[in-house]
Amino acid sequence: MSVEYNKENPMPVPTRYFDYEGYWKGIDENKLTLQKCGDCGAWCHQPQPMCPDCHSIERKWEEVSGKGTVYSWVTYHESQEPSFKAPYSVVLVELEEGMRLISNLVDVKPDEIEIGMKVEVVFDKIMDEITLPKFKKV
Amino acid sequence: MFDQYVARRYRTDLRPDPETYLIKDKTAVVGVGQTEFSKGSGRSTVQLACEAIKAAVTDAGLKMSDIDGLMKYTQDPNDEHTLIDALGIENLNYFGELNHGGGACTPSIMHAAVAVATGVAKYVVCYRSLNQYSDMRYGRRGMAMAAMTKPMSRNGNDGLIAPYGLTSPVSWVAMFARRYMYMYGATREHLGWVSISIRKMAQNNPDAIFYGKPMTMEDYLNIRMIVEPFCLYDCCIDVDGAVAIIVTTAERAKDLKQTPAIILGATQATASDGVMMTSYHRPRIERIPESWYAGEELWRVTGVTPKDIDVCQLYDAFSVLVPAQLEEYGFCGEGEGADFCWEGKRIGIDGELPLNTSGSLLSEAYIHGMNLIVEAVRQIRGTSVNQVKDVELSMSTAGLGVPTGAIIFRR
Amino acid sequence: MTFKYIPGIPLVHPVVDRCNRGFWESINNHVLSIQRCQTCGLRLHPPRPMCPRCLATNMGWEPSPGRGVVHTWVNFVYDRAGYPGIKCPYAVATVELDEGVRILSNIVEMDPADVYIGMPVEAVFTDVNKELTLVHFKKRDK
Amino acid sequence: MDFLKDKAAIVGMGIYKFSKDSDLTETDMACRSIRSALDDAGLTPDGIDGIIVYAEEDYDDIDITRAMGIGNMTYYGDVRWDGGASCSMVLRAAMAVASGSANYIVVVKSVNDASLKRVKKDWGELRSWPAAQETFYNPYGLTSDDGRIGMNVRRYIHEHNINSDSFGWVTQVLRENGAKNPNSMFYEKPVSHKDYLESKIKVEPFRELDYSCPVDGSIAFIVATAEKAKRLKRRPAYIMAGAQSMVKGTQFKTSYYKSSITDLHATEIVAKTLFEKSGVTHKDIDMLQIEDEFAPLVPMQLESLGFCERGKGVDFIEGGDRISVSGELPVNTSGGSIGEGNLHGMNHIAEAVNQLRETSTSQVKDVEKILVATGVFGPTSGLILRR
Repeated sequence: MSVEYNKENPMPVPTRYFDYEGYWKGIDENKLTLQKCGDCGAWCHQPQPMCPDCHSIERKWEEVSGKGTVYSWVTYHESQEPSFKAPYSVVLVELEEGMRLISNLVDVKPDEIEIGMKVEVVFDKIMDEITLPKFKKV
Repeated sequence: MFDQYVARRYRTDLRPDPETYLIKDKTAVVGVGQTEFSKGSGRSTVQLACEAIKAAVTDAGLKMSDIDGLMKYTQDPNDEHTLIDALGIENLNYFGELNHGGGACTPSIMHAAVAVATGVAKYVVCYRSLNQYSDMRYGRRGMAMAAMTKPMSRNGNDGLIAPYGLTSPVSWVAMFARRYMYMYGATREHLGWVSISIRKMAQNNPDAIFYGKPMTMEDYLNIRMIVEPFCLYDCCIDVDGAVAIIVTTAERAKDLKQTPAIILGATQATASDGVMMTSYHRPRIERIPESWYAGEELWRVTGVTPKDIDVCQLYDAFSVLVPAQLEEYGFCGEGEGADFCWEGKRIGIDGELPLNTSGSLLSEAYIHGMNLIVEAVRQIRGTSVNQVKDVELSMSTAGLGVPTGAIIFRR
Repeated sequence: MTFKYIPGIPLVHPVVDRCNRGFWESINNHVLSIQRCQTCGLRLHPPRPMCPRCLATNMGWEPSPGRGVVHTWVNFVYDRAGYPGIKCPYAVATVELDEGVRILSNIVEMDPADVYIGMPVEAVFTDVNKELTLVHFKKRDK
Repeated sequence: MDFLKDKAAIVGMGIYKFSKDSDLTETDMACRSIRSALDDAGLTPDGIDGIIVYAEEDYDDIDITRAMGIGNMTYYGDVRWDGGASCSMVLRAAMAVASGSANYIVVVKSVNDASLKRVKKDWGELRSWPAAQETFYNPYGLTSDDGRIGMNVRRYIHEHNINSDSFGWVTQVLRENGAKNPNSMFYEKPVSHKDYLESKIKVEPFRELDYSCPVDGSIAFIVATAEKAKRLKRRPAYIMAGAQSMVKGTQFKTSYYKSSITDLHATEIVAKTLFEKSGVTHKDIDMLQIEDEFAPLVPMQLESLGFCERGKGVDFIEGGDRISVSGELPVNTSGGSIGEGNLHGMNHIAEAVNQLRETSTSQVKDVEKILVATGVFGPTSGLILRR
């Protein structure tokens, strides 16, 4: 694992709230589902209540391939939050479909990370009620 | 002897020359939009804001890409990033905030007008979106509970108020109301007539929460007390909903779809020794010096007088604020406001000063005052459900007990 | 009908900062103190960091006998509008002290419905819990 | 011609000294810096009829006016977004006086960034906007500004094949400037490029000496019309142009969703607007006071502001000569956020005023026009000030 937690400290809890509910519902089923406009079909991440292209409020959630590349990354050598053990890395992944999302890598050491590295999604159940989509090297 | 610091007085010699007052006749409201007002919207406040803005853009006959400015309430949690990302607006040349809750409503139109008049932006949207009923409810017990774990305010002043249980806006204004009623002999019936007259207006407005629910004096006097001297019907209604208003120059307004509501004047005002809704330390707390000053400035820069106003929307989060503003804005003399509203004739649709013609905050919806401005604009367009005849000047005021403001539209 | 706290529900605790510390420390010792500018002598409440009359920042504290009259008041009758930690009905009032400043507090030891504007009152101190002491006011004879 | 050009000026300035622990509330420091600014301009609270404050401090505008006995005001408002706000605040004041809404406007920012005891975060669901967006960052440990901006800087290093050691030249120059400035947290404490290379890595790609220095302090300005400015006692700093920008796809410091995450798109727009509205060109600008929350932001802005080509920012700062006080384009002559202290860009504006008044501790000769830009990766704002 690339990120280890001090679970006795409070962990950030995902916000399941109106516009984000669909995203986390997909994660519950171990699916990476992102928002797509119900009218014009444009992808959108992060979720928005209105389509920026056609201003429709129809939304649907569609599973994506989960494949992508590392677009950028940082490594925390000093932890800023007690719940995360340093060092750990955070990556920005660009999916095949073109959207980007922030995540962690699993089973990759910080000094092995490279921009352009091919990755795919895995689901990490970090606590009873929290599963996070993370990425592993392919 | 009241050895309090003496408030600095209004001095016209210190004011900018009205000749330099830029926004007069040069700016206008060209689009208004709103969502439904409900007890439970079932969607996020971002979505409500987007829907209202989209409606306003459509109303004006603009494209979303024309918008390059947003004017936000500090209390509105929907930030500009989130909105422009959802609305697909490429860039904002102007963004800013206004504090003090409902005190921000007409001032946000004024700031937007300044932005377009000075050429900083072309089309500025002012908005307010809230799930006041279903989520963050100001008057509700939950807010007081939340305050137990977190300090209500960022500074030390609230610590001098909150531990005594004075934790809700209704009680902050009730303090004022008690003093007002004591000084001028106003009774509960006087306040009742304010609520009844405004409720009557809502009977023609299908958007109003109290549409189809008229009220008699008996209803008013028998409803439960909340914080004495206020009963339930003295208080505005918490709802979910959003309102958006678009401001541009009068020049651009000519080419747009709607009859523009030209801004004749808009002012903002604070007064000495103000504290957010609890300015109890002034020499006279039964007066509202912010509203008085906003009025003085408004009459000065526009050159009109209270007599010239054809229809007015007074911020009525609580009934007592209507007579208080009638006095401060000079529609009647000191202490005469309550009598002005008696039986509702003078403030009715055919009265000398038709007030709050949509049902306003007491009977339509509490969108922090933004819905009052929409109604003021409709009166200029001639599209109100309680249309006053031949409206030339339509006025609206902002939340008071806090820094406030007022605006006059003309045809 | 006298003023009562409901056990188990904590009160809103004041945010004590450098500006109002003198007030709260003094209340803890059962003394009501009013801020006073040491340069021009202006008395101020609520506390402020700077004197609005002379812009000096050397503010001091002066004990007050705590006598005054009710300037305005409200009665929390509907329990859902009140603070959950205080039993409804309860009265909140601003008291105009003899020194010429107003202070906000509860009126205790009487039926809240009987409070009236101009009622003479005097300060009493209530140790709410280990951490919090508040100044309250009760009716006094003229 | 642009309506606002040269219509308003900064006529007074007050600084409450920077420290690691002010032992004062933010309100208190704000009042003290305003008092100095009034003295500086030769005004009293009686004349003030407007105020612009920062939206996220522990005071409201009326807390300040109450404390200072300022009476009726006719223009006031808030601006949010850290550094992105500072130039916006001055712009908004200029709009107010130019539109006849008020005479003398106070612009103030006061922070206890260094001493503030941060409340331990309660990581419950953040159900209010925009905090809800944090749901996409916090669970992965991306909880701080350095990590969030580091993500963009890493990509910048990658796209232009940069040796990140070069960023050290920024730190060296800014600390050199700060070492001459008695208000600086690093007065008489310069560092060398070698010190930079030896400083430890905190959040990769940032070294410790890439960071700006959080402080307690406050800065206030008084803005009035150019006409009134002429009658006051200090040499006015005229506002030739002001600009704000917030672009799609850039959240606050987490700008990951645009086609390029290394373009400072908002900075580009601010620069374009500033040059258009002021009518000046890059050549006319004598120095820059620009955002430096982290050292790499300096070369990135040099590019986006148009002072060098894309990807050539690092060449510009190499060796530090060209951006030093004696260089062709001096940058952050008070030390800026890295060399003086991070007052969110307010100190950058203050230094511009000092340079125009010829009262800087790193005075450059014959300064006529200065470009100030604050905020990156999110809301951005800028000013061109002239003598």
